[in-house]
Amino acid sequence: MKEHLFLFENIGVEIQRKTKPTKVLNNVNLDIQEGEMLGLIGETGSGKSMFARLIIDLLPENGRLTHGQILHRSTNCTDGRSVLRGRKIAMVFQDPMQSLNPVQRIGKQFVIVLQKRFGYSNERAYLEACDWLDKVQISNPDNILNRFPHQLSGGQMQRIMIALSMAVKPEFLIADEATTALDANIKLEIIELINSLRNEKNTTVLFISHDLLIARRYCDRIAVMNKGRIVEINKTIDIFSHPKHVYTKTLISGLHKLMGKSHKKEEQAEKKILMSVKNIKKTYTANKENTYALEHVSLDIYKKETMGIIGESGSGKTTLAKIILNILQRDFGSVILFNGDGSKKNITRPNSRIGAVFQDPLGSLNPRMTVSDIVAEPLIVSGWKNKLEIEEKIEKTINKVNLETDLLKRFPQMLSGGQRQRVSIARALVLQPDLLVLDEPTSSLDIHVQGIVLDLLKELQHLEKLTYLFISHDLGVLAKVADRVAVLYQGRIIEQGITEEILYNPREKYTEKLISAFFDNNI
Amino acid sequence: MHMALQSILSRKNAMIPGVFLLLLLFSSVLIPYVSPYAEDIRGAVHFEAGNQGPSLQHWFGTDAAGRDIFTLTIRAGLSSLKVALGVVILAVLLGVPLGLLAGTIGRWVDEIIMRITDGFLAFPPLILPLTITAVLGPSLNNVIIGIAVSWFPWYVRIARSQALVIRSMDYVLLSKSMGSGNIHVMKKHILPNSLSPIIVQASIDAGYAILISAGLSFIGLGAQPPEAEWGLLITQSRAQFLNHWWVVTFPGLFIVGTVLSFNMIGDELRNVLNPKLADQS
Amino acid sequence: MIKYFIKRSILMVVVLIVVITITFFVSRCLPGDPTALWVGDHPTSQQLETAREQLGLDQPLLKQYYSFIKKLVRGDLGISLRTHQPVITELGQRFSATFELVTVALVLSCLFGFPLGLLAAMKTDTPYDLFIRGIGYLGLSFPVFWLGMILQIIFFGKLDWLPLQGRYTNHIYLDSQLIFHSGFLLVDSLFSGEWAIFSDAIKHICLPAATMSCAVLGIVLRTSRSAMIDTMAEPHFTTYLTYGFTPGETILRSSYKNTLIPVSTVVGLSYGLLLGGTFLVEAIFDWPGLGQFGVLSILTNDFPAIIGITFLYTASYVVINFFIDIIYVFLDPRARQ
Amino acid sequence: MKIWQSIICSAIATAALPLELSCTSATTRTDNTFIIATYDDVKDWDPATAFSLEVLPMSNIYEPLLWYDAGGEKPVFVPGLATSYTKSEDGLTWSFTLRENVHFHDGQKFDANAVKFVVERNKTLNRGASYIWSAVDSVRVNGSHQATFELKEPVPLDKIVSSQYGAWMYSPGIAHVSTDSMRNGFGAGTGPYQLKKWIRNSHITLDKFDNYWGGWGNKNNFNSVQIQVISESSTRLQMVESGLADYAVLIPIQLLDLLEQNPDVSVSYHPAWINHFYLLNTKKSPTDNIWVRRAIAASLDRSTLSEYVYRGIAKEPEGLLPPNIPLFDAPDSLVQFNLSKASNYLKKSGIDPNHNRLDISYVSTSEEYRLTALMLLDNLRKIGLELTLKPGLWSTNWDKAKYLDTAPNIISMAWWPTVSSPADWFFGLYRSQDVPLFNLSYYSNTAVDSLLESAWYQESRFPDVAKKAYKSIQEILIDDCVVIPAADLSVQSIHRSNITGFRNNPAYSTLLVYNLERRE
Repeated sequence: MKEHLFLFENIGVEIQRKTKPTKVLNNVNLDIQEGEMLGLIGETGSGKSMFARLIIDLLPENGRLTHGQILHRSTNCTDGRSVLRGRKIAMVFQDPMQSLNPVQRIGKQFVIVLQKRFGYSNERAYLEACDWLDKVQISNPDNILNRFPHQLSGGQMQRIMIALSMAVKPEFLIADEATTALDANIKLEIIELINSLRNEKNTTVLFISHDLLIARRYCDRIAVMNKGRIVEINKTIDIFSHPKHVYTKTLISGLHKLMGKSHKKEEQAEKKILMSVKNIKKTYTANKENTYALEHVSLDIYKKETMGIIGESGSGKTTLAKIILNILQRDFGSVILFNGDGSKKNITRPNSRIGAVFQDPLGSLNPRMTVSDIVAEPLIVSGWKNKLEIEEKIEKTINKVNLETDLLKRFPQMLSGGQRQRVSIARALVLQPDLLVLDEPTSSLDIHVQGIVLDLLKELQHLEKLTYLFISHDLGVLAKVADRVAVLYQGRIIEQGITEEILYNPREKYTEKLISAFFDNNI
Repeated sequence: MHMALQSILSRKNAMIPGVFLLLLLFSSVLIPYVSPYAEDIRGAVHFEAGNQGPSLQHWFGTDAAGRDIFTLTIRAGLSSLKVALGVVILAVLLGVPLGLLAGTIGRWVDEIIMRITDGFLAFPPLILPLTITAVLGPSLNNVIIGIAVSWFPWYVRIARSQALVIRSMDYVLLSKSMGSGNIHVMKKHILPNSLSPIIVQASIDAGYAILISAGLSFIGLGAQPPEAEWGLLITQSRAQFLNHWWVVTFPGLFIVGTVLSFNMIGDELRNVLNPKLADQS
Repeated sequence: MIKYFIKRSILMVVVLIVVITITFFVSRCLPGDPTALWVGDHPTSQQLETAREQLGLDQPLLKQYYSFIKKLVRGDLGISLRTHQPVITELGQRFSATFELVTVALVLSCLFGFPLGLLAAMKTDTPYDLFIRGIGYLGLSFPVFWLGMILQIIFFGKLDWLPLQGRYTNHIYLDSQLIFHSGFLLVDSLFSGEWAIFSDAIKHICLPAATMSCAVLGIVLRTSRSAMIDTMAEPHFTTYLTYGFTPGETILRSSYKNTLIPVSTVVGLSYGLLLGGTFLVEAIFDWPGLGQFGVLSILTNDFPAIIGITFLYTASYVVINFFIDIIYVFLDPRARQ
Repeated sequence: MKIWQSIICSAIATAALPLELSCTSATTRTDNTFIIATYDDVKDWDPATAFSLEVLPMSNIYEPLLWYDAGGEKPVFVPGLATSYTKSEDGLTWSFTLRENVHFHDGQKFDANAVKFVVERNKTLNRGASYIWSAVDSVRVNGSHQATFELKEPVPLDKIVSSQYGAWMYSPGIAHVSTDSMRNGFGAGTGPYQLKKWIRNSHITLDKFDNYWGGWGNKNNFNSVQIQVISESSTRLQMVESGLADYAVLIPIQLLDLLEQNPDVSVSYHPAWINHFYLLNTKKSPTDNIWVRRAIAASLDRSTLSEYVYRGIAKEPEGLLPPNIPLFDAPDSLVQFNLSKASNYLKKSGIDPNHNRLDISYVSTSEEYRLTALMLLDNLRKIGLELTLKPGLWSTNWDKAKYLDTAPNIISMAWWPTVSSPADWFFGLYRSQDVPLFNLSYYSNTAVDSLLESAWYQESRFPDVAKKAYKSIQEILIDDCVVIPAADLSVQSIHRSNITGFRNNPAYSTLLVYNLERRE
């Protein structure tokens, strides 16, 4: 048994909230071996970030270690671990753009840290910084070191943070959600970098994330955390081949479903077209040169099908959604809506036959309105006057989304994320639209709740004969729900077709990369 | 909103100033019927009792004309509260609609309104109320108009910045996607959600308005004798404040107390109504 | 960057013009007949009439406005009706007194406000924090004229440590030569080694500066405290902590810049507050500045002087804020599109 | 580096501040400068038109032909620049023999031509106090030091040439002085002190005029005078206490008790020809009704005023003029304070009290006026009349009072004569004027006008006739209830007790520093 680097014995951490203290970590036991890369996987709120802060003794003001002890190699450093911070332990955070002081040059901050750590002179520290930037494959370090954080991309900044953390020559590196905020293709490069550096420098790495796939590919062992407790810890292969704890099982099953050919449309929907979007063009002029948000975007949506749009942040998918909803003027192109009797109309103003659900459950609901007012708003806007009719309509719609009528009088802040999203859906349904534009409806929800909402949408599609335009950055979700999918990259649709065809023989290189980031086809 | 009110009243440092202000209001209304020197308020003079220090008969002593300072100071509370509320209500009524309009409609409407407010805000604080009150003629009501006219641009700015933020919120976009017009959006979404910063600014400005109105009375442009007003009481003591300290001290202390209360209530309101600052209990 | 400054300066000029126009028309509807002031104590009606033409008051208002703007461009603000002196010289003499008082008050409030704010932020919800916030509250709640009188009672009436009023004692000032004439009495006397004048000037400026800086102290203190708290909540602050820096070191080496930005904008605002305060404080401390002159001009409806003062106050207020913007852009690289 | 060193050591100096502070309060000055702390600055340096605070510096720079000494038992004319004068039988021709070898400060000789030049220039400017020369037809120079005045009317020319304003003899050199340099301070008289420096709103410095005709025999004369502008009264008070100033002007009554216990400062009051009174607007309702005016007159309690408001430095008036002025005789019909009488006067007036606005405008900086106005408000309220107070600066009050629509019903007034005669009051305040200058009660009564004119013309030849006429004028004015006298002030003299040579002369509200000296 190799000698362990860190040993945590029944660690307990409490946060002193205004009313009652809440337990964030309750008797966590964990051992971290020298030189290994341990994955600590759990959903948001499971306490994994709190554990990271515990290690470097930076608990928030109202948090404190109630019991348990920490051993570093063989010495007990429960109280003395703050001295390790910045010397033996380094950390990389989730949001690279916020990790450095935005008003100070990167080079200056690099030098400050190195001077603090090794007491180098300015020149020596600067040279060291350039050297480390080369190691993390950043070209012409002099130019970069002279720039400010907001002038660089997320990927570059994260590389710099990794360089900085390794430059202090730590024994132990904590990567707290280091890849979560990055785009799919950059995510892989960064984890590759961390892996290569750790082997080269023989550094132990604790990789904290909610992304099982990446953990599987790179971590030696994986610890699964849920509600402040490590439910299971094992070699990566054993975790995936035969998970013991029920929670681990749900996590891994979620993955399987995404990979398999789960999506089967029983009967082939007869091709009756509902909406046709013809070469939409939209430009944004930011300090004089205009960047194309959307260029020649065309796609058709058929009745009762779910049309998926996959695109990463900045690809223009939300702009497209707003244009279809006609709450944003398009520069060029047409949005044609087909009526039952075959006639069609190029709509330029918001149309009651199109409903919408957005991503942020709280942001979609006006905090100053009760649920009944929220759901009633579309009715009032389109001219319903009679109180009783509105009341009855609201109740019927609320039940459709399986919410109890007693929460009609409540305010949005009092509901859970899932409930809020279902209120949004109810509001979109109340005018019986034909098309529902869903812009990342489930991205901000926990996996468990995501499943519930997606099932609800599936059921509603069947009952209400709805057509969905499902926009997401998560190929996993689209693979499950979308009949057809279009890939949006930098404002252009580079590929569209039946979901299976796109998944298994993508034509474009970008799509291939996207798919490889989501599915691991070599198990 | 009611949930906000409950939690503010429960907070300690909003209760004390609140009680102080209410006490001041009631006592200033009741004093003419309670105090033995009630006619001093209308300007009665008893020279033989002039310039007496604080004593049992005269808690705050008497001024050169023998008038009881305690009765006058308490009564003056009423005029100051009148100024505070008058200024704030007028400034909000003038400023908020303009700000919402500028924020919601934007384009040239926004440009014009903002240039005018920039013009008003370019004046250092006291000059505009001073000049306007001088134009309208010295009186407390003119002071209210003078201060309100020079302050409404602050409310235009607050309402506009709030409108700009809320206009881009999802629930407003969704509301627009249902086909709702600007008026509906302003009434239903933007106004209710921009109330909190306006209320916070209003409560702090109420205190500040009292300071400015006392200053204007001090120069002679605010309340006219024999009206009971703190600034006027202080300026009338100038000829011999060096050796009759009580005539100037007590009205001033009441100004400090009232303005302090408004400031503390304003801060508590900011903490309660502003989700970011309110601790996530 | 340059384009940003040009745009800003054009905006500044526009704002100044708006201000002058508002002042011109507002001050022209002041009650009472300005010519009486001009002609002095014993005019005959015929003299009043000649004065009316002399001052050009018989022309229509718009024509007067036009000629006023033409003269203004040439830097001629007209003649003060009350003192018969050109407004420019009246303002020139008094500007340095007010500017010195305002600057000393501003420096005082920043010297005390900024560090106290940081201290309060570092030790939130401890007795220090409550006490310092208490000072902030009180500072904002004091009526500046009343505070001046109370300080006079204490430091002049009872303790007799400081003089009651005035900017300097005449006879000390008279028989000594100042080498420098920057208008800043303190600076001039200091650099020309005149200790008698310097200590006299210090004694005279203590109370008025303390009175003026009270309100601004409150604002600077609260802004730097909240700025500090926001900065400490930023992720990059935690990054430094993870590299072993103590909060104090992080502030000294890096985060001081983040707090300077909001405080610098507040300095611009508080400069305006101080200018407003001069109207009252100078009357109490008999300070030979623009505020005292302004109040008298407004009360006697001396409209050329009113316009002159408002223009000068607003111009310096706008210029100061313009410089603050430059500093802001200099401090915060994100503002440099 | 030098600058930094100076800053550091100055920091030490300031640190030592508190120690050294306490001992400066009582400095005694030995240098030979006489320092006067006054409340406002000079506005107009032209001796012909200057008419307010300028009297203090100018009565030391310039000299009139004659001085009028009313300090002694019987008022008498003292030779100034004229050694003697004769008057013709019909009182229309007066000739003055002028003092020999007298020079102006700018070197020019003083002679009859200078006198002729001054009188003619004053008459053409026709501003300020130049109206006193209106009765002069022409001035003839018959001899280098002999000037003869031809008058249109037999006015008492000796009183005119010795009046407080507008009678100073100044150098003809004034003609070449541009208005701009005049505006920055000008002084070319024959007096003992000449103008050295003037810093606006700060101070005026006068230096000894070496070849002054009066000579500098007396060894410890002051060789320079400094008049400092200290607008705040408490500072002026504090300067005299601490010795920073030798004389303080206009210290409010309330502050004087603070001064009493200080042996270094002498506080004295002398009878003066200044009185406070309230004019009632006879053209503006409701004071256009005689009974309303009488009701107001009966509501002013003069004894309370002198006891509590003026606190003993002003006497209850016996008539419309200060009693010690020549040719004064007290009227016997003054309206006494009696509220019950006042209320039935009001009933007699027949006006409806609650529909009539009554307002009073008074000088806001004067504590005495404020307290009097408050007393009036209280008493009038007792008889049912509502009075609104309108304090303001004198220039604004006066400006409003000159136009009927903005004029107040009652206005506070103070008056001190230019020419030492009751006529100065009556001409200024009660003679009918189409555009009111100081006749702010809008009173016009042809009987009074003619009675006044004849009294003024007989004053020099038949003084008793004039005296009787002045008394009957007072009676008419009291009967018409145009004015309510409030107080006859005595002038305040506050100076360091080691200064001697003060000689009170009510005809001039100024200080002749030439006669003063400082004892050790």
